[in-house]
Amino acid sequence: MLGLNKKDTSLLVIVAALVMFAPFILNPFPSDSGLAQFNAGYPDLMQRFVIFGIFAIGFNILFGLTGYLSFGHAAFLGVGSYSAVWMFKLLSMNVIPAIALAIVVSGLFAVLIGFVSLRRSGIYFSILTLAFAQMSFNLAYSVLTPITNGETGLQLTLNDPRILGESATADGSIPVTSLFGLEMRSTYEMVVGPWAFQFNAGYYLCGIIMLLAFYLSIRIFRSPFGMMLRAIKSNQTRLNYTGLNPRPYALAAFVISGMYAGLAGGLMASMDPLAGAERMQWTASGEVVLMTILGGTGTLIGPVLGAGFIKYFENIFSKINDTVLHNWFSFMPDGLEDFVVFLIHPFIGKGWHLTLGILFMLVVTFLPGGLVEGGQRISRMVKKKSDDDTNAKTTPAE
Amino acid sequence: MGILEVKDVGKRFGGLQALGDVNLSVAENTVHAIIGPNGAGKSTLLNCLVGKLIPDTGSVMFDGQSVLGRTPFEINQMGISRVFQTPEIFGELSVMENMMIPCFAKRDGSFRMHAIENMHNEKDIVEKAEAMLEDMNMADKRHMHSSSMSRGDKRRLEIGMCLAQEPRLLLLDEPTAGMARADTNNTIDLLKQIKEERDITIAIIEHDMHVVFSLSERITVLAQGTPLVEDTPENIKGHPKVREAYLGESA
Amino acid sequence: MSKTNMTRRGVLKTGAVASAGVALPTIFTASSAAAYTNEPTGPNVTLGFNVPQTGPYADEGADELRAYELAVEHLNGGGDGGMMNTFSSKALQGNGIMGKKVDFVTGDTQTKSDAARASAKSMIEKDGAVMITGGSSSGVAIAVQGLCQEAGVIFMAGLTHSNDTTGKDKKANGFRHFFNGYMSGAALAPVLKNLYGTDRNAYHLTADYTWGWTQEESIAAATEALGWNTVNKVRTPLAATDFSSYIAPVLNSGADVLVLNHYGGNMVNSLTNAVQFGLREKIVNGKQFEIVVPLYSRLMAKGAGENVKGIHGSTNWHWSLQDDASKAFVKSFGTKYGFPPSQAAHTVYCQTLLYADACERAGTHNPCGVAEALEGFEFDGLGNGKTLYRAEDHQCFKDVLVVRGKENPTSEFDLLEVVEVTPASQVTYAPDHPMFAGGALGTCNAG
Amino acid sequence: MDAIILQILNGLDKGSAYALIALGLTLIFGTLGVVNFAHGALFMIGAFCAVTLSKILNLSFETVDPTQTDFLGNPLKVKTPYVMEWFGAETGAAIIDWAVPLAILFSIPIMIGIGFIMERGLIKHFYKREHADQILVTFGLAIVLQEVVKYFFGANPIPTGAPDVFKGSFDFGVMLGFDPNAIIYPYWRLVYFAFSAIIIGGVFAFLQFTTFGMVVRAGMADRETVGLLGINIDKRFTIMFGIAAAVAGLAGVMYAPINSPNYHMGMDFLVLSFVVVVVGGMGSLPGAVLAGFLLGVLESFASMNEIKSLIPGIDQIIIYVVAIIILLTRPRGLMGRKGVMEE
Repeated sequence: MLGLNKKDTSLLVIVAALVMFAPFILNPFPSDSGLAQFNAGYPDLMQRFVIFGIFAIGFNILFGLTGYLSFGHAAFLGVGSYSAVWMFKLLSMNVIPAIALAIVVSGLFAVLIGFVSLRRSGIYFSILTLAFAQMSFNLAYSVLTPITNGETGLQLTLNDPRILGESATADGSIPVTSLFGLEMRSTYEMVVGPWAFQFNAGYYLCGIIMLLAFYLSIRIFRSPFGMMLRAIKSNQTRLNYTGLNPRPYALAAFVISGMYAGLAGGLMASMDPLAGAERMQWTASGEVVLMTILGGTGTLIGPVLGAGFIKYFENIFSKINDTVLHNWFSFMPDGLEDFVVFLIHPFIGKGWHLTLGILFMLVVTFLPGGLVEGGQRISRMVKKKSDDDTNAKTTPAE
Repeated sequence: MGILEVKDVGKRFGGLQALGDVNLSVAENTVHAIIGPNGAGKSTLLNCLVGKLIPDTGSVMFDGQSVLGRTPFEINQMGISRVFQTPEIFGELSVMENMMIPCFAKRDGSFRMHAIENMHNEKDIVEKAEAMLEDMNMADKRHMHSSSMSRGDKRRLEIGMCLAQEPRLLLLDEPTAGMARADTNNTIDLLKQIKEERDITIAIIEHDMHVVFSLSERITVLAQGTPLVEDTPENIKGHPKVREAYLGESA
Repeated sequence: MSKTNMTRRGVLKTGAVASAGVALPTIFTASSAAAYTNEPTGPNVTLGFNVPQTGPYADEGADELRAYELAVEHLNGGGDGGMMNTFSSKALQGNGIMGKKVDFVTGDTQTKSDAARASAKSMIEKDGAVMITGGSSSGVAIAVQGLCQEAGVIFMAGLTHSNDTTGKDKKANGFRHFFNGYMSGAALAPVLKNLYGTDRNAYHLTADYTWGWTQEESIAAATEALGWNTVNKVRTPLAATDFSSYIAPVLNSGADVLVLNHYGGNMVNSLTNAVQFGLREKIVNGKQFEIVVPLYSRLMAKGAGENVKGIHGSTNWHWSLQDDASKAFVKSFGTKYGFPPSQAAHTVYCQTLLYADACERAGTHNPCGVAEALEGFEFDGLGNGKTLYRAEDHQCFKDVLVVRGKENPTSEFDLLEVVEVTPASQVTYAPDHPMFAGGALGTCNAG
Repeated sequence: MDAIILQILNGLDKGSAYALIALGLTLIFGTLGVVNFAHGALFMIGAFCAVTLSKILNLSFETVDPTQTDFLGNPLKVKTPYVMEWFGAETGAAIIDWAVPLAILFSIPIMIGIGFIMERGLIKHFYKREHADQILVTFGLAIVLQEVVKYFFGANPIPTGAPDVFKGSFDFGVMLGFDPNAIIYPYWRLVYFAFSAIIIGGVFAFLQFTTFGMVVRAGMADRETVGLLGINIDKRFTIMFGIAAAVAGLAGVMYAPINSPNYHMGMDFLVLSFVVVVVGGMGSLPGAVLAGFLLGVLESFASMNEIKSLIPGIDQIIIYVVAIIILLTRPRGLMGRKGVMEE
């Protein structure tokens, strides 16, 4: 289907189902239960899951296929965000031109940086990309403030021109981002007993774009071009002596992944029209590297899983505080309750970094292929078990 | 006029004169061996032919066109393929994929953005790669990870990949170095078969005299960066200068 | 933690189908079931405390959280009531806000505008918070203030000192109790004049981002009005850790006062470096060389250790103040946590009380009602003397403290001493002052 | 002229910190080929060794002083450090005053121990893994180390002063015939410079003149051959890791009085130290040191007002601009060896 083989098609279908039903899947706990803290099915986080998923999918096209480790990919995300917000300020609140400009500008930026950086390979390439991104960040934070609004980040104001839209709504507010009138923030809430499921227009737009991006990445992975990229990772010498020029292939991959990052940045700005310089900092570049490795470098679904994993911890674990803990363990006797809370305390709330750091180490030590390998191991175990079952049934006959 | 004409090629590395006034002519559809003791400049010469090094002086013409100043992939596209001393293949790719890449290079040139084309639609490439694997007796290994093959098989695959590009000149850099006797003989047989079946010129750098004398039609002896003699294998065998410079030493 | 049904503008809410277990979508138009975003319908009301819990300002964030928890305790009638007893408005009963028990959720801003907005959004979308408060830097405060305006909830800013928060980036739904760069300059100038005279040459080192610039502009303007000459204004990168190469040329420039427009880690390092270079022992132009740190924070001053001794700056509040309100607050905070509160803790405690009080007086949680109750509100008894929440820009006008690093501290908290309490009238400026121009409050948004 | 001399001094001082960190990093990263994102954390732990020792020396007992009150109005509890009680007020105060230099002795065994544990317990399993995996695991480790320090010491910087004799600054200007105060430089920074020169010299001498060093250098040149000689490379790697950790730690200890240590100072230096190592060239110790000093000096020059007014914001990006220029003109950095981390 869609030019994909059976296995890829079923993967795409599964991902599509997960994206479509995410508001249910991510909200398993009734909102009045103590575990509701773990629910992730609210619009902002769901949007972040898919947007960072796009970012990581794009990064994986470069890193997973060619092996070129860019340490400055956040620069493209930032540039995409800035372009999109400028579009909202100058043109209109429709997200389509904003996203389009984000992709184009980040693509151009990627051509420039990629052309220079790809003259070197290995760690030298990584440091070149890092240097470009850090330059962008430092300048965006200070000297380029007229374009980027520096520390505060680029925001919409009531006196933006918005030539195809309105500067301010009738009631004097800043207009909101929309897709031909469908407001990105409009949410349909479905209350079923103690559950409240939220279906947000912005999330579904991001989700559909993520599915397209995911589909495109499958096509790239399976295409002759994808094979050439893997050949670059495998043996550049042989590629050269096979009459193929690795440079344009690598540059094309770099630009494609830069455009993915720009798309992610544009979508971020479309969901929440603000573009901050921190989006370009090396820590942000490092984050997408971590997402990709954590999920499984070079696998199709891995980067999306890694993105979800990290964003979940950032947004859910950081919000658990001692009061919440005391609520959870209130069934215990007082002394024990305090003791348990004391034990867990360093790992939640302000300690979410610690938990994440420990999990990084555990995953990479015990699952060399990342989260995807974890999934494969589980499915193998399940399969083996069912095989054993069938064997158990068939062997007696022999 | 040979298909490959090397004229007065010289190359220095700092104080060391690696090549000095090398003249060499390889005639079309022959097997030409270049031999010489260690440090004679064989590899330097080879690297000058494929664009890895640029000679300081002289010219290298392939089929009437200069190769100097061109990058390895450009020279390859002109019709020169190179087999390395240790097999250079795409270790992380399957055998079939390894074979498809040169087919793409032959058909599409050095770069083509076929990013969303489906592999299944590339019927001509698939057929050609499969035929080539058939020729190399590797069809049964097509789904193997190429890095997990034996060295002999890797060599066979590498030669196959070079042939898939239908080159006019095949350069072999000590193709049997480090191989067991059986593998060496297999490789010799393979090369003989290639020579018989295809219109192809082969230039071979080799240490193993057994290989050299069983394959080549002409031999150039290189010593201290300059060609000593060039002649038929029979004449080379008995040549006093060669014995002195090369065979004598090794004997 | 219980959670209420939340609704906001743009939310299309289904009728709650209780027993059937199946929701039948009923589409509502813009006028949704609730009157405003996250209208609390249950017995509780949820506030969102959004502070830096990781990153360089984590300690300030932790102190803010302590103060928030204390404020919630007092609002719900627990503890000794703290400043609720001294507060001039007596609307608060100690029974939550309008009889609804106050609940809170916490989040981590990471001192990044993105993360702060994500955290605030989750409070609004997931936890149904009706008010967001917190922050320990101006960039974050402005970013979150913008978000709250769009979402239709009240934002009570925490520690944010940039003129822009209530200047060009002011918002109808945002309120600031903390003082700002202009006020620092206006408060410091007379003290500096008394101490160092009118014939001085100032050298500014300024953190190269928006807050630094507004601070530099404010201080330079205030000191130049005294007759001081500004020798140079040098911008330092935010990421700088070693300021030696910026400090080394100061002595040679002919300057005799160094103004450090830095905050947080930057301030600690630049001050430490300046003292290391022995600047304070030098005599330039026949005068003792002096260093000024316009925005002081005790928590940060601690990081600079002995280097703060004798150095002047301004602060929003200090625990050593002897008015009843400050004493009550220090007592209740100190008893609970074992150490005195910081100015960050004080300002967020005040903000929480002010919000609750405004709700009581307005009789609603509706942001527009609350905003109306806060606008032009005059109060006393929160530790800063008589204070006005100005309607034009939602900035509090109150006394500003000029402090000095103490020579002989008696404890690790006893770092600063109050030199002067500059009265509110001296730090008040017109709403259309050029340093604050360029923005508009807009209209309040109830979602 | 005097401004230029001043900035050269500054640059050398900055550079010596960069060089020390890069030296340790290049031992691990440039020669063992392990991408160690936890190296900054080692530097930070070194600084916190100084903090810890000074805290230990300041351990106090409390006596109630009824004449003073604390912030709640209760009688003030005055703290007296035990060392002052044991050794007398004066000697005790002197010991506390010298906490940072004493911490050098204190930190060496600790840092080597941490290095050993890190290598044996974790890094050892990652030699044959991809660089990406090394990044993930060492980054995770760096976060964990940093959060542990934050848990015990808080997020704010902790002042850790140099001994009183090193306070104040030295007037070079008078010595060179300039006006007084034209070129002054803090004593402690001069000490730092001298200290790093000694450490760098020590590491080079160690690698140059000991058998161990010879094997290591041979291993750097050709790991396989050394392995073939039957030399136990593994054990030497462990020792190398210990040395690298100790170098980073010492850099941190001595840095504590320059800037008050905080838990994220390692991350602040991490990116920079990678840039320094790569600009120096992978696998080259002299390259790392040279690049450290070069970038330090250039950074100092870029922060001069005269240059900043020519190119606004240049001091924000100078390091990266230089890195890009060097990497584009010299493919393997200043002194890099071929084939190290180029894939």
